[in-house]
Amino acid sequence: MTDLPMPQSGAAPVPKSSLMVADTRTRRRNAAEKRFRLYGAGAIGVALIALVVLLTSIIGGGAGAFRQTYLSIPVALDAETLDPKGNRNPDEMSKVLTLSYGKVLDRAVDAAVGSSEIEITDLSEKDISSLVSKEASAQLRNRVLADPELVGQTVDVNVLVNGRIDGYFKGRVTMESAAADANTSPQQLMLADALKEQGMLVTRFNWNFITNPDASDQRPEAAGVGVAILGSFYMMLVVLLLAVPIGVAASIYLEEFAPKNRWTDVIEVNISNLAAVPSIVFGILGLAAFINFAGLPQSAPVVGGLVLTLMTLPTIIISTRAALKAVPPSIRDAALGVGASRMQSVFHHVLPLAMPGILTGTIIGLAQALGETAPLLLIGMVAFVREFPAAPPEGLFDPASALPVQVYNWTQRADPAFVERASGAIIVLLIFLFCMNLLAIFLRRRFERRW
Amino acid sequence: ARDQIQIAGSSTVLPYATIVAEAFGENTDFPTPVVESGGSSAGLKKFCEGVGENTVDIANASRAIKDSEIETCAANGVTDIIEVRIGYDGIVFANASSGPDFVFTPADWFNALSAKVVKDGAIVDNAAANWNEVNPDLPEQPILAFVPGTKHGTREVFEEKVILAGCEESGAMEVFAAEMGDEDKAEEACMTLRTDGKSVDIDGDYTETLARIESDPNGIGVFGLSFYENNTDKLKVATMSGVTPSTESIASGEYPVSRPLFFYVKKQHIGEIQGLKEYAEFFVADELAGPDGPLAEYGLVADPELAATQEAVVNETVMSK
Amino acid sequence: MYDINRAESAVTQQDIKISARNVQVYYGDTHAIKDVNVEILDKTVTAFIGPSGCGKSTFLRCINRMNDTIDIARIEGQIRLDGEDIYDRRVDPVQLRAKVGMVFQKPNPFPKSIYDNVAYGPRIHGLARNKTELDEIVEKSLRGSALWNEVKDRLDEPGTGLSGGQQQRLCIARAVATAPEVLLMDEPCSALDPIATGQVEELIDQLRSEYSVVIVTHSMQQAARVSQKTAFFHLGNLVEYGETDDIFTKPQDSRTEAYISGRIG
Amino acid sequence: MYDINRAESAVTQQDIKISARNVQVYYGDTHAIKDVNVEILDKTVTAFIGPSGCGKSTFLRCINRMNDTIDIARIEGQIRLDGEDIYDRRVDPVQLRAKVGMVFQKPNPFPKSIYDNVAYGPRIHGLARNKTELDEIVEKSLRGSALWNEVKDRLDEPGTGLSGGQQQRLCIARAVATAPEVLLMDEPCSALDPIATGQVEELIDQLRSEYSVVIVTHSMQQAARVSQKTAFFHLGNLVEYGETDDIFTKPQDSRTEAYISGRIG
Amino acid sequence: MPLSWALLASLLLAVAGYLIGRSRAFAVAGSDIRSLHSRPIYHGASVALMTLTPAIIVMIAASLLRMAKALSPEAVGLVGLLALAAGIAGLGWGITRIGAGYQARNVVERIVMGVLIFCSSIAILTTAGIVLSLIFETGHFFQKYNWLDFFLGTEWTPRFQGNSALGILPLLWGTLYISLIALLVAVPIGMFAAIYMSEYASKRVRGIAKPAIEVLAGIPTIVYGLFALITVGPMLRDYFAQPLGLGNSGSSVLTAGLVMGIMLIPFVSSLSDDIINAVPQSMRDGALGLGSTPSETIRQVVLPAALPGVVGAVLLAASRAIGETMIVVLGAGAAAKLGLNPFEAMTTITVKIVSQLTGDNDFAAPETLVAFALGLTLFVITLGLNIVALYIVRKYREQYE
Ligand SMILES: Nc1ncnc2c1ncn2[C@@H]1O[C@H](COP(=O)(O)OP(=O)(O)OP(=O)(O)O)[C@@H](O)[C@H]1O
Ligand SMILES: Nc1ncnc2c1ncn2[C@@H]1O[C@H](COP(=O)(O)OP(=O)(O)OP(=O)(O)O)[C@@H](O)[C@H]1O
Ligand SMILES: [Mg+2]
Ligand SMILES: [Mg+2]
Repeated sequence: MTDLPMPQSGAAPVPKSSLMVADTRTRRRNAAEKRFRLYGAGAIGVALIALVVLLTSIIGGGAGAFRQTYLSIPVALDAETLDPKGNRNPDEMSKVLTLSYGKVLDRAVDAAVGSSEIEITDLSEKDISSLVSKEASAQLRNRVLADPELVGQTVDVNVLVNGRIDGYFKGRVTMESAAADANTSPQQLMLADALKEQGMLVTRFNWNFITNPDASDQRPEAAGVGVAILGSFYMMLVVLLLAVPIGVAASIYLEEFAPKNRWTDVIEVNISNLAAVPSIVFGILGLAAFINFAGLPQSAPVVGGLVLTLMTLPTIIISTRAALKAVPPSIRDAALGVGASRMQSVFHHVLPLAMPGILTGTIIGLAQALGETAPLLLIGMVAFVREFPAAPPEGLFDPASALPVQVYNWTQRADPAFVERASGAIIVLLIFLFCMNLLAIFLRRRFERRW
Repeated sequence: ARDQIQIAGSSTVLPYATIVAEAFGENTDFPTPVVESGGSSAGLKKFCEGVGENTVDIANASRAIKDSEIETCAANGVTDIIEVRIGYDGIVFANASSGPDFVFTPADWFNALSAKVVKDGAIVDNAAANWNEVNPDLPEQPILAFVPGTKHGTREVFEEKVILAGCEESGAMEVFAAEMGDEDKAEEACMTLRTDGKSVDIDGDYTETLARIESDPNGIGVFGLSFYENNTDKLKVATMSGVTPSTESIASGEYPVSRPLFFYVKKQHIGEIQGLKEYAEFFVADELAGPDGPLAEYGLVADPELAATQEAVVNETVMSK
Repeated sequence: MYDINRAESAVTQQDIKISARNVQVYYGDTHAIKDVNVEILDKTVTAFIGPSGCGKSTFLRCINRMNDTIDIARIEGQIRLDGEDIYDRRVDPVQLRAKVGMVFQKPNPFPKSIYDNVAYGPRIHGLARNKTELDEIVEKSLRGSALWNEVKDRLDEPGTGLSGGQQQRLCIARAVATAPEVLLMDEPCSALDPIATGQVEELIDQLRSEYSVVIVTHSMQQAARVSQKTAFFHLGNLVEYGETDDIFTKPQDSRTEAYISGRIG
Repeated sequence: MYDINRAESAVTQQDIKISARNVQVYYGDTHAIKDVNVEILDKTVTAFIGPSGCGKSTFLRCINRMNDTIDIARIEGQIRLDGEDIYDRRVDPVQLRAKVGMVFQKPNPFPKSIYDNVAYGPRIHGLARNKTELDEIVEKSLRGSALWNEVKDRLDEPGTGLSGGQQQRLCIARAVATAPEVLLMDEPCSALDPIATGQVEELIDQLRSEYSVVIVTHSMQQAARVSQKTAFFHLGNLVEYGETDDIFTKPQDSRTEAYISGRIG
Repeated sequence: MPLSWALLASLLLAVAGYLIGRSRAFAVAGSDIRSLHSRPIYHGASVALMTLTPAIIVMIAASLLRMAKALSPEAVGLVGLLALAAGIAGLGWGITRIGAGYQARNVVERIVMGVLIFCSSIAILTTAGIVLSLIFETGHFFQKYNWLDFFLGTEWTPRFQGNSALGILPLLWGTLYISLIALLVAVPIGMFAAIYMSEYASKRVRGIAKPAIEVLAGIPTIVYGLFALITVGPMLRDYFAQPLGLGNSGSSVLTAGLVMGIMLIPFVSSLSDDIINAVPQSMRDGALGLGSTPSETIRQVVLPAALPGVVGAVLLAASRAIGETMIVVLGAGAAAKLGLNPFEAMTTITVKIVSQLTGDNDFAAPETLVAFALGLTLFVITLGLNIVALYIVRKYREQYE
């Protein structure tokens, strides 16, 4: 069983085995190969199936958030209620609260139902009046305050309907569930059906979900992710501008320049350890360092961005270092050999070759940063924010929430309509993530090469 | 200076605070306040961090501020605190709407969930598996209770007003006290829940409890009244000592399990932060916090002594040390 | 002794180890091997010579389908090993490569110990029943490639820490250890001093008694010393193929003559 | 004409480009270069010969401090370039390497286009004022290394897609393009055919008129052809150094004699 | 924001400096650029950096002073002017230095190196910051709670009334158990996926599969949590736990581990894929040429060569597993328990840090402060694990070429 040829003159030629038929060992090895390959495909399959399952559940649950039901009715703007002094002075009129506008709307809905030939028995007062969203009164009030002359006239308004009715058209609420539900009734749903038939109720694409700020627990139909998108955008801006350059710079130093000694070992261990620090601890740090010590404002995207930067740094550093490590030393030698400085050899040759890994780190790091809620808890960004932050740079210091925060908040709310909105927000978040990563993915494919 | 009011604290108070904040923003020229959630503890801690623009103005709490916290506050310069009680949060027991009706007494809960119970005068480990073993009037359904985790203020109320009350009601308290010779120890024994999986702590919120009931219809969950009222199609509420929970029965004191909700205003910020006092007044105004206001509609049990609270807010009455 | 045409008829079927018919290789759009026909005999050393970039390595890599690993490479035509088309769909390239071993032009030791480098092939092919046998194979292969004396005390040091020539010999030892039926050697002595070269040539000569060896070399002397057959490539074409002696003494093609006399490159 | 001792005294200070004194190199515990003293002259081609693994590459890498990049390598002794100690703390290795260029034993083109490979050095050193000048440098270097004809139509294809010998010539072109004062070439022709070898040797000869060239080679003939001075290394020792003619015709040391006559390896 | 104006102004100044420096260098060089030590762009860059550095240093110093309340916020305008003045001074000085012998490249590289070092020291600063922000409250905690009970206690039952048992062991066990299961899911799947993508898949498949799998890392963890709670938990309970008689808990260690494992797949797969892809082709050729199958090549040659990076990826995944909350809360429950049964509910340190910090307790009570002690302890434990990991990687590292 030796491997080396022994000169055996005159020995009979060994019968050659055919290439087409595998011997036992080869068969065994090929079977192992096939298994291995199958495991690989299987692993990808598992991952993709999980992805599909999760995405379908998200999209199935959240697609509804992008459609909303509206009611168009004429509203008589009763001067008595809306302008008790009768002088059309906006300052005085602003003393009239939304509650009064709500009553005006209630009457209008009543009238609209009454004037149409809808015959539904057992229709209570409340069934009719709670048809429209509470948001509607605020809208109406703003409209009237902007143009006091409207008072006394009858205007056509297009208002959101209550979340349950909206849910009825999306299949979330059924006649059976409505029967058990204290907040709506089958009669109300029948009324809605009838109104829909008359064309007064329409369900259409809901831009407001993307542009509106959050709304309180009583108005799920009006809640949107506008502020959250801005907040997330500002934070990602900070993270992108800080975490990626700092992370890459730190990795370059540690991998390419730092003398290999105890001290750099300490830094290395330190960084991998930071990756294992629970994100909420970064929130504790952010509160202590940026708000209490540095005096930055609460709930501000800049603080959120800084905290998330610190949190993503280890991810970026670890992946960048791994990528730098994988570049063969001969490339560095080649550059040094023509008189490039180490800095030049790194920036001109090593870094481009390590780019795929760096971009992967960035993609994963940003995904993590974009989806993280816990650290924001302590710096006041897990909050109900309705005012839009200003444009950057000032806006970085204004209060804002963030997309994952919106998801987190909405999943905690009592009204089931928020469940759909939470999924809708997740869809927005994923789209946001995808847009953010698009460039990185594209670049990564360009930089990928073997040598 | 900061434009908007900054509020932090309890997630139980959060829905009410957001309703008020939203209305406040809509009906006044002040910007809508920012309402953080994060728990009473974290809120009060931030509140007591000091005075200044980057500290919060108001802390929401689902319990009264503790003396030790007031001391910390004072040490950090937060000396003048206005306490505002906004109403009560009812705590109800509910199961899946497809399940049977439950008619509980606190003693049933004690006997079902306590780690140790008294059987024939002796203290034994709780072995009850079905509700009808605890009380023959209850349905034959496995015991599975989703109770608030130890982080929640509701847990305290649950332990004291249901379990402990049940312990006393059923007479087990005396046996414990006799056995342990110490009232405190006996109370602790009463309130120690079993750990064999019949009583499941929920560290999340009521939506998690609801989801758990949906995935295991045998479960009975502990909810806030407002949460239940928003989900009457999925949940069936149980009576406690014969009383059905509702804002009325809780306000009248008939339904025993409830707790007060508060917010605390940093008086030193009034005048510094625009709209702070207006917000506090707006919150407790009858239109909002009264029995017919939107908060009550959402499930808050209006405070019978609301007038006194309104007066305290107007006068900026600070807490006495 | 006999020219290429006579060779084809004179050699019995059994003696032909590898036969290539109309082989074309493209790298993307580049046509690197143009219509090559050649028959490589068993128990013979065949030398491939030709100017740098003419396609020697490319053709060599076709013989054990190493070109499969280059995405842009495309091969046409037929190559038969023992009469079987190696590009047949039923052929397992792994088994093929076990029979047709290769020493690459650039030494590429594994980032493993010297011992593991050599033992790698025998291990995967199960050539040794136990450690002792494996040790024997390793020693024998390293001796064969004239590296044993230099590394016998550092077998567990990484193969990548060797000098250029040592790495080259390590790769030869690694290929020899698997006992292939055909050994393709792409400039195996390029980094070796004359003595080491001599030893490797001796090894090749030994191998010839049982196997078929194909060697790419730039040294005409080496080709003359070790090979019985020589193929001359030029710009992707196989210009001439025949007995080594004939090629060097009476080349048929003017290009061959120009090359061996040092006029074209 | 004169032996090593005479050479030291006869050559004027100005003519000595590099002088090494008591150089020791260790790879971890391995003593790879043992107490080497040598003086390399300006405008001269010096050949390093010796069996594989004797330390030629190691010593070469000392001269432009490429050994700095090997963690386990440790260098003792002094190497002076134009009288300045290159291991002095004040010396910037980058500047040193810009002056002392290197062609490595294993061709290591950048995974960039052929053009960029060659243009890299001139770019970082600012040798060209504009694109035209750069194009000129690239063309000239590629012509010098006898690669121009083969690649002139595919300058923007990756350098890693070249054949072994082409890569080697690309690396030569890359090194030449930076116009270093000293050029260290570690077996620059190992993968080249005789014609290409001849062209590279011609290039070396041209370079000699202005620069100092050190070349490692395994081919005694090559050493004899291109070099004026030859150093023979053996097991880490510099055994003999002197005029090339002398070394090959009347070696002083028995080991040298044995090596050039092909007896030790 | 006057500071941002100052910053903008100094940036403009730096750009001007760059242009001036470059053209001056060209002028000095005359016809022969080689007479310059450094290329003109380095001269330009050195001037730019010399302009920017002092300006930024002034601004940072001022900000620090302001944070330390040593500087009133009104002084901002003055600071801006000062910073600008410093920038102009730097600019002037930088320009005067330009000359043939001036080692501009070295200066620039030294400054860049300074920046690189500064960036890597941010990691150290972060660690210091974390330790500092945890240590005081941890101290308060240990004043109120016996440290032996904390470290050796096997019970975790916080109570509002005080007198809680706050033993870390059940939490630590839960953390390790859940992370282990998550890694047992994520590492094989992730590794195989990486191998398949880099070695077997066509470019197209890889181009789609890789970003697709990365989406798994971007899905908010609450989605995973709900998936665990609603789908996986009941499934494991009904099909495994109950038939096997291992309990009937809807949430379990296994549920959380499985779901978390799925979330972690891209951490292992994407990074490993990059690293595996970076192993030179000649390594593969060497092995394939000896007649090894692709899988043997991968297992015996490519993976060992890629090991350091792969270990980094696995460590990253492990770190995420330890730090994850939502999936554990919803998937594994909130019960702190020491047990071996994977179908039982357990919880982790991180979950308890979050819940104790966001609870309704007295903020100065040990029940809240324990969060800080938990954080610090976890920090120390992971530090230990990382040191071990570093040691192992060092031992098995294989360098190619
Ligand atoms: N990186 C390294 N680590 C450890 N030992 C090394 C390393 N590089 C070279 N050596 C050893 O140092 C000695 C000299 O090596 P060197 O590369 O200088 O030889 P060489 O003369 O160039 O040989 P060749 O002609 O084969 O290239 C050899 O024994 C070699 O094994
Ligand atoms: N991977 C590749 N991609 C594109 N072109 C290639 C590739 N490999 C080789 N070539 C081209 O194919 C031709 C033949 O290359 P090959 O490597 O076969 O030459 P060779 O005869 O081995 O030369 P050398 O003696 O220099 O090694 C050359 O022109 C080369 O540039
Ligand atoms: Mg070749
Ligand atoms: Mg060498």
